Amino acid sequence: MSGTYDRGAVEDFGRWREFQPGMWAWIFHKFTGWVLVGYLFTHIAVLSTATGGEVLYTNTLQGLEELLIVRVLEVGLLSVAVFHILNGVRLLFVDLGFGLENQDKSFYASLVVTAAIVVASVPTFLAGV
Amino acid sequence: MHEHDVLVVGAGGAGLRAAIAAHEAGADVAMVTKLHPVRSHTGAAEGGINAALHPEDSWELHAYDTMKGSDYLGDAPAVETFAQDAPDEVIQLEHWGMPFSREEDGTVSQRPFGGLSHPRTTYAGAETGHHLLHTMYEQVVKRGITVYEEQQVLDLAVTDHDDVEDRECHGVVAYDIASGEIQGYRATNGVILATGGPGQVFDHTTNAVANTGDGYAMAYRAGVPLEDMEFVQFHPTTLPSTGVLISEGVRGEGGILYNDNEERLMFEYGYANNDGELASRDVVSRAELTEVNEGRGIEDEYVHLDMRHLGEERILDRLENILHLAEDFEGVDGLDEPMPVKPGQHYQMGGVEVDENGHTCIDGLYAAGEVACVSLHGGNRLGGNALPELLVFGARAGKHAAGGDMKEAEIQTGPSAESEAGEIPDGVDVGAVDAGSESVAADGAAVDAGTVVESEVQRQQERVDHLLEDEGVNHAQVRDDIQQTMTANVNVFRREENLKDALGDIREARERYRHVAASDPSRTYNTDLMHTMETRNIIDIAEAITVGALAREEFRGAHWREQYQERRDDEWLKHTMLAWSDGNPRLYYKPVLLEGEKEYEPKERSY
Amino acid sequence: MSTQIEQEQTEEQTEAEPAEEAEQSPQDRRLSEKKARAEAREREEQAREEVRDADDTVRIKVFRYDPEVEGKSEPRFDDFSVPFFKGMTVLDALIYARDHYDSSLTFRHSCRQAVCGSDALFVNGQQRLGCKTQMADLEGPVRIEPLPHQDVVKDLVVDMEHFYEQMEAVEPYFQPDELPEGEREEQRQTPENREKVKMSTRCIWCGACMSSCNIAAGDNEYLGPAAINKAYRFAMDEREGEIQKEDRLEIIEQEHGVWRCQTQFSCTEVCPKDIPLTEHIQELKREAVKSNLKFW
Amino acid sequence: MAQHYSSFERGGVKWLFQRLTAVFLVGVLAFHFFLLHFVNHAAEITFAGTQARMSQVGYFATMWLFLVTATFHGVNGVYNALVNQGLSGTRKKAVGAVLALASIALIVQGTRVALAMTNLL
Ligand SMILES: Cc1cc2nc3c(=O)[nH]c(=O)nc-3n(C[C@H](O)[C@H](O)[C@H](O)COP(=O)(O)OP(=O)(O)OC[C@H]3O[C@@H](n4cnc5c(N)ncnc54)[C@H](O)[C@@H]3O)c2cc1C
Ligand code: HEM
Ligand code: SF4
Ligand code: F3S
Ligand code: FES
Repeated sequence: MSGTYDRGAVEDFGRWREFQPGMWAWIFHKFTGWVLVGYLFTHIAVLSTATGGEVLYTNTLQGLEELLIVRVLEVGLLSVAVFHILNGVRLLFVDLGFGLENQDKSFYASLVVTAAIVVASVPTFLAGV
Repeated sequence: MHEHDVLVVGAGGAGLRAAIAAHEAGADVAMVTKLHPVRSHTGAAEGGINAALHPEDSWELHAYDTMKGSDYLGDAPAVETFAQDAPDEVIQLEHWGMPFSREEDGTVSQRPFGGLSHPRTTYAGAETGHHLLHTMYEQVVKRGITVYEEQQVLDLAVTDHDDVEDRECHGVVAYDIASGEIQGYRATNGVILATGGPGQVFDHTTNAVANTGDGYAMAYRAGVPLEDMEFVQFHPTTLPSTGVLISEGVRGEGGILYNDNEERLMFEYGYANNDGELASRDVVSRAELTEVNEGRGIEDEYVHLDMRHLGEERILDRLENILHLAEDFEGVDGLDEPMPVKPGQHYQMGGVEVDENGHTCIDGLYAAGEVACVSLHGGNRLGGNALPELLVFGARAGKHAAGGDMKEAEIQTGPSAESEAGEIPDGVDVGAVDAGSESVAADGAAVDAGTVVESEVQRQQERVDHLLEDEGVNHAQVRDDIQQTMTANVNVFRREENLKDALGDIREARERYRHVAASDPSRTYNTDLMHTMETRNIIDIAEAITVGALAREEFRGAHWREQYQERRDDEWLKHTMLAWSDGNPRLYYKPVLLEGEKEYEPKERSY
Repeated sequence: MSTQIEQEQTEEQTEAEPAEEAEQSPQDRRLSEKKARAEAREREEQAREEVRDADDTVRIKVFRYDPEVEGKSEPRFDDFSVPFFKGMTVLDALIYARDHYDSSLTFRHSCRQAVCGSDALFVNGQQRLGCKTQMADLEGPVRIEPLPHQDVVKDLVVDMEHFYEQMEAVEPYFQPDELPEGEREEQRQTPENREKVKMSTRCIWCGACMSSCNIAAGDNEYLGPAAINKAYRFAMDEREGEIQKEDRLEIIEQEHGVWRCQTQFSCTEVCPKDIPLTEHIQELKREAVKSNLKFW
Repeated sequence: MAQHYSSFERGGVKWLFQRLTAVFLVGVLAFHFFLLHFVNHAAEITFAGTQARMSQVGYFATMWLFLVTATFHGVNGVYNALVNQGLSGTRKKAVGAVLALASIALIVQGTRVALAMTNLL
């Protein structure tokens, strides 16, 4: 065709305001999944200090735990993990064909439950900094 | 230039069926269509497809019902061929996978329909036409048939012999909507017109916006007579703002029509004291309009169709799709309020004169579907008889065009089938504004087929260039005026003075049309240009309908005349024929054939 | 020739434009030009009046683009005021704007009753059929754009070719293992089986679902929800038989088939025919897994 | 179109495994978080504690499986996400290879670490 107009990726990013719940769920799931893989690699890297001896391992871990920023990041990790688990379960149900009519509600539920769990866990996570 | 054995113009039910049949007969066939096939208006049909499938039913009964419904203006060979072939066609559809509604034992369901002596209407939910259209398009895809979509055919490439019956059709010329190019299509065996109905001639119609009746006008200008154009069916319950059809089902279930005074109009004013709301389409349409004309309409436009008293449960169970229609297209909640309805143009019984094989009097030119008139529906069409018509006559036209082995047709076509000359009444001026410049195509007799197509391409190219490059009036006003005058003067009520007024308005529109031009200069997807060219066709058809209506001095089928409140069999058992005659329209008549394998004796109407 | 650059401008333009192109000269032509201008003015004037008289007017913002026309080759939005009436749809508003303000406003439409699938548009941020969307249900000004993720041909018209190709890639035609023997003998189908495929057969090829799907936007070869639904329609039809079903599952299991779907549900949300697309896609995934396990 | 494939060469097997690993991970991840943040507070982790836990065969096996499934699930998830965004051809092959190598490296390193945590070596 002689001249057609391809609105390209710019437009896609501009559309986030118009997303449906299912699309948000997808974005969040993706995001949380990536964070979790990222963490998995970091986690193993940190634990690798175990090969360098007992003292190094203990010091590294405790040293990290003393930093507020690490604690805050851990809360973040918790929220990411909880959401990924809950939404993951939601997706497993969707795969089995259950509750498709309520997919938006179950997504909202995942969000709310995640928030609740995270808020409830904050004291535990921040204890003793 | 594209070249194929058979070209099918239009890809609705009739076009698709014709293409499949031609393909099966071994021809190289291509479809040229203004819309992508699945956008065709066949998809809007809801009700069903009539076919005598049941062992207790028979084609004879179906033929008899159809003839009676036609008010004895159907031609027996057409009616009988139709009734005989319909069952095979329906089974064929089933074998192609059409999702018909089913009985418990897995067979196709059939339900009763108005005017039928046996429940013989097969259907697929409330969207029969949609399924029919898609099922056949699937078969076209399966066979790999070429489809040139979004190509608006502008005119036929026909030789210009003086005698219409010597002419030959060699192809068509189309406007490629996306690119703006003019394309020539040559057909070595035949061109089949299947362009559907002309609803846009009226300002209120159940037809699609694309239904501008291009096929009628193209065939007409090429010299093929138009038959019985005055027979237009109006549906009494359409939504005022869009023309969307509210099916008879609502009245069938007990829906009531009220006027502005909340009177039950069908009884209050005695339009149909026996049948009330269930009277035939014409009777109800006339009743509604009388109410409006006498000032008892709502907003001077429509009446109310109320189904609230049926109760939510029953409505949801039986009429759920109606609730959606009212909600989506009129913004009315049928559970809460009455629905506004008014009559709208629905179906054109008349059309391009063809025989049982879909052949016109021009060699190589065929027509099938709503655009054609084999004279199956005569003065009025029975519900559920149009879809099988698409199948039966689409298939026959396709096969014949592809050179398939078929019986000689019994119906005579062309001016030579004339029985009696007619006269266009004095004081009305019809036909081309400057007849003479309207010859068909250049020097057809002398030159070869390719050149006939080429020269038509040339002519259309000039026309399009002119419309694009020159300044002129917008067509929309012209089209609007035609639609208004047709609805005001040539709808369900037909009075001599009004018909003449309409012809005057049409004349004026023709004059104005000489100065139209598209104001969008673009060659890319120029819908302004498309619509401008369609308006030309609308003018020609409006005129043909009105001339027919003025000529036929009787009350038959859907055609009502104020001065002639009787069916006059002694004088009017004949078809109205209108031939373009290169711009000087000629009116004549052709006898009705009431004798086929069986004989059909006109009976008293009883509604 | 006034292809509106901006709606406001038209009037000045038509008035200012002298009858300058005199080359084809004759009286006739100038007359018709004059008439044209007069009529155009009349129509606009009439529209203004109607807008003024109407109890209510609505504003629409319409995406405009035409590769060939100066001032339109860079996309922009045009504003139109349209008199409102009860029952008015988005399509009605567009038609009014076209017929009264700018006849070059281009969009596909035909049936006006949600069966032809021509007028899927992006209205206030969602894929919807223009003819099936009541203006009263929308917040104004109503923003009307062509379907996202498809190339725009002009104004609201997008190139549907790719969508059609995907639809046709799933062998969208009935292929029974065998047909009944006798003449006029139909294939039997239980009412339950018909009920099962019923929703899937309602698709009108409008392309709204495909346009709404993020995956389809990212992966051009993804079959997309409508085509997969089409495959579902046949795979689940008991009249076709087992052999054919295997073939069908193979098609939808291809590289860019069902596994691409990430259950975003936006297709299901926007489908004007309420087809449970995600459900159908998921069922096919399970069918595919099941049939593959059989061979193990 | 006549031949039939009996293997899941078309994405089905990975799809299924992604779900199966997810089911497994639901349990293990919850257990892991709970154990190391609520039962034993993260700040109080010492090598000795870790060693005590890891030296139990059952716990060790669970954690190792956790590592493997999470790696598969996570890396396959990332790979799918990229493919869904239209990654194809050689780039797809390259990304696949890199991700596979990374997973192997992760599992090898993870196994080494895990072994170092036990008192077996
Ligand atoms: C709302 C409604 C309900 C109905 N219900 C029933 C029913 O229940 N039962 C029944 O039997 N009948 C019913 N009918 C009647 C029946 O549906 C129609 O008569 C029939 O579908 C017409 O089919 P067709 O193939 O002739 O034309 P269409 O389906 O209208 O197709 C016309 C084709 O021609 C093409 N075309 C038009 N002009 C051009 C051009 N210039 N160049 C190229 N291509 C062109 C179009 O693109 C289209 O593909 C109903 C009609 C309507 C409007
Ligand atoms: C604990 C329970 C978990 C559940 C129930 C779960 C569930 C799921 C599911 C069902 C998917 C597939 C989504 C789809 O393809 O549509 C997925 C994707 C993914 N998961 Fe998990 N998961 C879990 C844990 C983890 C962990 C521990 C990691 C990190 C290592 C992880 C990383 C990912 C990634 C990266 C994706 C891909 C996201 C994307 O599509 O971009 N998940 N998860
Ligand atoms: S599935 Fe629905 S949204 Fe998609 S094309 Fe069909 S009708 Fe349109
Ligand atoms: S929006 Fe796309 S991701 Fe799947 S559920 Fe629908 S196809
Ligand atoms: S105009 Fe046909 S679907 Fe809207």
